[in-house]
Amino acid sequence: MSQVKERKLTIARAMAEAIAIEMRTDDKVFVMGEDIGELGGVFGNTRGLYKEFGAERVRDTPISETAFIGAAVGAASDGMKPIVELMFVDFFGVCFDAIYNMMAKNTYFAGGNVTVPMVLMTSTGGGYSDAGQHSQCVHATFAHLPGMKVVAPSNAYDAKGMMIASIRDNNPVVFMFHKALQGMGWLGTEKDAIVHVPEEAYEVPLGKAAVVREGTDVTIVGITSGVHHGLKAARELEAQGVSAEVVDLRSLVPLDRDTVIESVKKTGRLIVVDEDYHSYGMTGEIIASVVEAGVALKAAPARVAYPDIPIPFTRPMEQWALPSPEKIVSAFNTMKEI
Amino acid sequence: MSQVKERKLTIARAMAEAIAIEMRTDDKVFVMGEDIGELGGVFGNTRGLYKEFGAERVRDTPISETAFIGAAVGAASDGMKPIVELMFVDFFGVCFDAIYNMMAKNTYFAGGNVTVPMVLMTSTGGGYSDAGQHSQCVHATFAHLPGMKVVAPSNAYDAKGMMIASIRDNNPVVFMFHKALQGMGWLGTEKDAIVHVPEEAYEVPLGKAAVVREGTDVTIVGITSGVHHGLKAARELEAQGVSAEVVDLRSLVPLDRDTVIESVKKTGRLIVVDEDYHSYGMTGEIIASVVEAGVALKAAPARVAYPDIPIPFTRPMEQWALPSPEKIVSAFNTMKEI
Amino acid sequence: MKPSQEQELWMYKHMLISRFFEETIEKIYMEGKSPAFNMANGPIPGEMHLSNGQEPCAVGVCAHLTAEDIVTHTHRPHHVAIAKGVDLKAMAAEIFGKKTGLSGGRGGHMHIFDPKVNFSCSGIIGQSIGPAAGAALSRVMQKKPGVAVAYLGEGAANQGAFHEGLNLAGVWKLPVVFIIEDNSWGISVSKRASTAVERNSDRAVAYGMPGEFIEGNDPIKIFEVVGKAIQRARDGGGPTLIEIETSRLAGHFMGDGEAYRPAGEKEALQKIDPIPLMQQRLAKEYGFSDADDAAIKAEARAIVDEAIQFARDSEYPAPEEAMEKVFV
Amino acid sequence: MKPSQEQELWMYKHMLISRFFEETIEKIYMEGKSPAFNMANGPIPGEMHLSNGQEPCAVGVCAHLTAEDIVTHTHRPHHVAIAKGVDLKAMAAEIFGKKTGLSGGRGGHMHIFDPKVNFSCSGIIGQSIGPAAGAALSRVMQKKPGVAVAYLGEGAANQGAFHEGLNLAGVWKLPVVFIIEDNSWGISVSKRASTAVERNSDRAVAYGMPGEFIEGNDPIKIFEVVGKAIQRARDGGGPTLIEIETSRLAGHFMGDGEAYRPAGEKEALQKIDPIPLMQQRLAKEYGFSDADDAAIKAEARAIVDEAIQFARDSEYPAPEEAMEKVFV
Ligand SMILES: Cc1ncc(C[n+]2csc(CCOP(=O)(O)OP(=O)(O)O)c2C)c(N)n1
Ligand SMILES: Cc1ncc(C[n+]2csc(CCOP(=O)(O)OP(=O)(O)O)c2C)c(N)n1
Ligand SMILES: [Mg+2]
Ligand SMILES: [Mg+2]
Repeated sequence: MSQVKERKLTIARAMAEAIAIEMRTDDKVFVMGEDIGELGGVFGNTRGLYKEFGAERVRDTPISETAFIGAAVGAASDGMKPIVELMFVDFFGVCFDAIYNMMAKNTYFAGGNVTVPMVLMTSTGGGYSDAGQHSQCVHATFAHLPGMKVVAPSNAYDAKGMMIASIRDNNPVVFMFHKALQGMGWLGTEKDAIVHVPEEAYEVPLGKAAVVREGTDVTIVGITSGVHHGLKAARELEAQGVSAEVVDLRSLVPLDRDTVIESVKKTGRLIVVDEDYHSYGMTGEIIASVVEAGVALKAAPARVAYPDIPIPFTRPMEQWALPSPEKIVSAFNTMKEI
Repeated sequence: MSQVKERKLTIARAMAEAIAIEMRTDDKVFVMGEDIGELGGVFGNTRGLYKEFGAERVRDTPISETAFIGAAVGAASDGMKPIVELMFVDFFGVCFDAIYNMMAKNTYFAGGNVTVPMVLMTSTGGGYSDAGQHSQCVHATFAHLPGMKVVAPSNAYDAKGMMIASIRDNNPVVFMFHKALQGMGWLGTEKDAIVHVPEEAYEVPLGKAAVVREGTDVTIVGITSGVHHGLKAARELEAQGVSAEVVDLRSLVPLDRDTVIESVKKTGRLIVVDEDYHSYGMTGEIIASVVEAGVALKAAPARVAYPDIPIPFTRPMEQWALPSPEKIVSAFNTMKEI
Repeated sequence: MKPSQEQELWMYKHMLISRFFEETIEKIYMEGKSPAFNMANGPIPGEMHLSNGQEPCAVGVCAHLTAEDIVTHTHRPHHVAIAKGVDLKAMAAEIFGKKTGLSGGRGGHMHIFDPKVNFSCSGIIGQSIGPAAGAALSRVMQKKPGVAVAYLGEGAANQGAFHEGLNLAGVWKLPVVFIIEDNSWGISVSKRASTAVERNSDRAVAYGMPGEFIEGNDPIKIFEVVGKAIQRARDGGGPTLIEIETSRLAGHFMGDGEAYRPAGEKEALQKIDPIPLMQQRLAKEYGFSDADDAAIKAEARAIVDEAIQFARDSEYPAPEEAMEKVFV
Repeated sequence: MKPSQEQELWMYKHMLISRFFEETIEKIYMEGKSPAFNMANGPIPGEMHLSNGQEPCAVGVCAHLTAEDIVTHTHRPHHVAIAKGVDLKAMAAEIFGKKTGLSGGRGGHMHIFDPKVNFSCSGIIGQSIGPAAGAALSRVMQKKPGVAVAYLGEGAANQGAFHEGLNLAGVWKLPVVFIIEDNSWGISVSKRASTAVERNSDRAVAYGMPGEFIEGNDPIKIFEVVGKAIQRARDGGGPTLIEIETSRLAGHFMGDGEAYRPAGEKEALQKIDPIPLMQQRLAKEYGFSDADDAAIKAEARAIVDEAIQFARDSEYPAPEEAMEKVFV
């Protein structure tokens, strides 16, 4: 794209802008959730919407996730396009049936005769000592269960384009945004997530990974925070004379296995990074997808994921447990050549 | 073990017997759930308990999973040892917070000063046309999240020993039993799951896989129904002159990676079977665990899992989608040698 | 608000269609399932929850609804689907798992979706509620007519979704009516053993909405009470909670031994089977003769037979179609 | 049931300890967080929910409890933890993330567990309820004394867990008391905008239990009303639901701009701050002098200072200890 004028936005603002654009052109689009009205969302991604569209279309809800997500399913099947917010993804346990057994499956149960065009947006991730019930990613928990698309941007450009694509999609989409990339200063901010965002509407297609850095020696695959760790690790590896390719999955469902496989075919080495828990997660899925395709590897693939422990509050423990560029570099340096 | 007299039990009866034994010796053990009282459990695994122990210790609950699983957490932390039943694992979405954010994490949040010695037993699996909200396995959904052990027997001997071990464990244990192995005629019965069960109390350790058949050419890894598909496939492969080793994981958490890795080191080939959904599941985890250990492979590993679709009701579709011995044999026959 | 004669006949006829449908399904369900009862076998595999006895809840409510109104239901949906006007042929075919079924066989008996008449259901207890509230909200926001009716069992009134959904409807004054079919059993657990109040309708005060309890499984009383609630919803007066005393004449699902039921309960309920009672009422009220009755029964039976025949004659879908309609 | 002078002094003292604790935490929380406010920084990172203003709910209830009784709380737990007798040094150290903390720093401020006094909490709305019911059941089954008290915010009364837990307690007549701290806000959403009834205590009828609303954030009234409920629970009379009108003098969490709060609301609440009111009451009732007040305040402050000093002086755990205590 040709940039007329740099217009750097945070992911939070990019999301709010995308929602506003769609709300202006499609009166079926509305937003529901806790504190998404006057407050503008705890993570800023609905800021300004209440003022522009009013309390009817930007609805604060009771703390009743089962009810309002269930209601979104009903409204979506009746012609509306709800965007609902689950404030922290960690809270999915109080309302997951409405998500995985209704939102995700009703279209199938109806043989395609009912559509559920809704977006469930939800915050993920830790790093700021919010402890074990407010810092999780649970990417795989959502991506494992069929019938919903699951996407997660790593920068504001993708956030806007993927939010617009999600709203326009005829299927339910879970839109995960990572708190530390949100551009809210009080959560710490990953500056690289704040990028130029065109004013107009555009879509970033769901289900397409992006090679965000090209390289020849190793493929680093990540999503949200993992992408930024990967990019930083790639810069460190460059200083070691190693050329790392970084793939931003962007979407967990549909999963763009081809892009990952093509990359590993080229580099022969694979490191998968995830802030979600280690076992039964995204890292295992990516590694399995590559090896079952019979890609020839120069070294055993490695993963840098959150250990299988509840997320500890105290800073020394939490920071130690999180994925990091250092851990990726070290994973590369200790790879078992085969 | 030296068998005095063959005493073949179904998994349902083995589970009920294990619970009864522990209830007799430990008055802290009690059972809660829907229809587990006079009815004896929809899947028979509490049959006889109500009569022996009465309504106080074998408590039918309202249809309020969040309340009674939350109550089990509170009771367990107060010195009791509740066994609670979530009738179908598919219902986890209405109560998962009590499970994954409390049951599983309270011990950690309390720095080990609080224990939550409870068993959550729940039925899994399909094959009898119970459709998309009553046929799921969601093994990985539970196993992905830290703080709970997750086990699932494939035969009555293991079921009894693992249930006793689960009740005696000081940690929360999710005990998954597959409906088609339960020995309830009305669900169809896998006869190989009905095996000799000693009368006395014994433990089968949690977190130890079992090599249920030895072989040299390929390792087939499964759990519950997958083990039986694997064993049948192994018999078919034997007819082809192929020697298959079959590993019954028995436990998803802790996961006995060593046993799997040792087996694949020997055979050089790996097929993972799971009735749970394909992506972001157990099959990916096992394959990744083997290859990241640098095990030398003769062929690309393969998986036979449930496709990423809601489980269809109609028999032709459901049977077509389920894992089967034929699919395992065919996976072996089409393996890409490397 | 009394039903007209025409409405009463409509109600009776749909009670008959429902009852004949269930009786037919009951028979066919057993095909291939004896001598050994195995749910997986026969032309209708899987769980089967019959609604025999609960027909008044279906017709007394749906008599007030048109196709544009929304109904959400549960794991026991046939009677209400029929009263709501779900295409019976496509529904029967769905229950048989045929390609001509409502979803091409993907959903089955617990997942009846017919968008033409705005009917849907869920097999998860309590999950009829949120979607109905949301559909009601949708009508308000779109300024389109239509009310939503969410059915649930009395057992479901102890599920969190009940509380959340009713509160949401109450706060937002949504045009939705909640109908509890109180058959006094949740599988083997009695209402008394699971519910801290005698009448779930008393719970309406917790949501700032009117609550009504209707005794006697009586379609006429149901018609009257529900009619007012639906009118109030249409007029912007907000939601209502109604509990209807009804009876489960069969087991929870087919294959249920029902040993937990007190001796004589079922026999007593058979004696107040709402269908003969309705026939007697029609006779008394309108001089409805035995010949009239035979005619309406023949009509109902023909509808059911046609639907069943259609289902039997239809083809199964190709197995690989399982992969379709996950995303659209 | 009036509190004795000793009990009133105990209440006042614990209100003071709580208030001083919160004021101190508030200051320390801001260390390292300016000029740029970043939650991740400073000696106390993460979210911080202060309980200033809600002290009466803590002391009026806990005055009736001993260590063996069970209390479950929420994301805003300090005041109640203090009144329940949680080891303040270990709690402060926990909030600082130190090795000497209650869990060695694993839990933090939203996960205060002290089994010595049977106190625990959860950061998930509504999840204080089920565990309290279960602990109460445990006491009944073990024939051990002790009641359970589950606290929740008024916002939590719209969560499904509320309904399910209260129904369970009602059906099983468990010795548990549910205390709603109604500070009229759930983050930025007012009770009025989220709740279909004026008073959550009216919801008690839905669970066959008594419901009480206590106005005025008054520790003495709370003591009286709750005392009866706790006694009833101890006597086998089953559960009670009590809603206490209280006030959130601070933001939802630290960093909350509170633009959503109507102008003047906070100032008006400051004027009825329960702590000076309690002091005045003690003066009127018992001739409690300024000197007495200074003495009790000094005592309270010393307790807080000691705890904070302990927390400051304690060491951080080793990072790898994160891997411990997942299973035990
Ligand atoms: C959340 C959930 N819990 C449990 C079940 C299993 N279940 C299916 S029907 C049923 C009883 C329902 O009772 P009620 O609501 O009274 O409806 P009825 O069967 O009497 O029509 C139960 C417990 C379920 N489907 N969903
Ligand atoms: C299930 C769930 N939903 C949402 C939240 C986010 N949240 C934390 S506190 C809060 C407001 C709670 O209000 P209330 O119950 O009145 O307690 P208060 O904060 O006033 O003490 C919300 C919505 C949560 N922690 N858990
Ligand atoms: Mg019922
Ligand atoms: Mg509040």
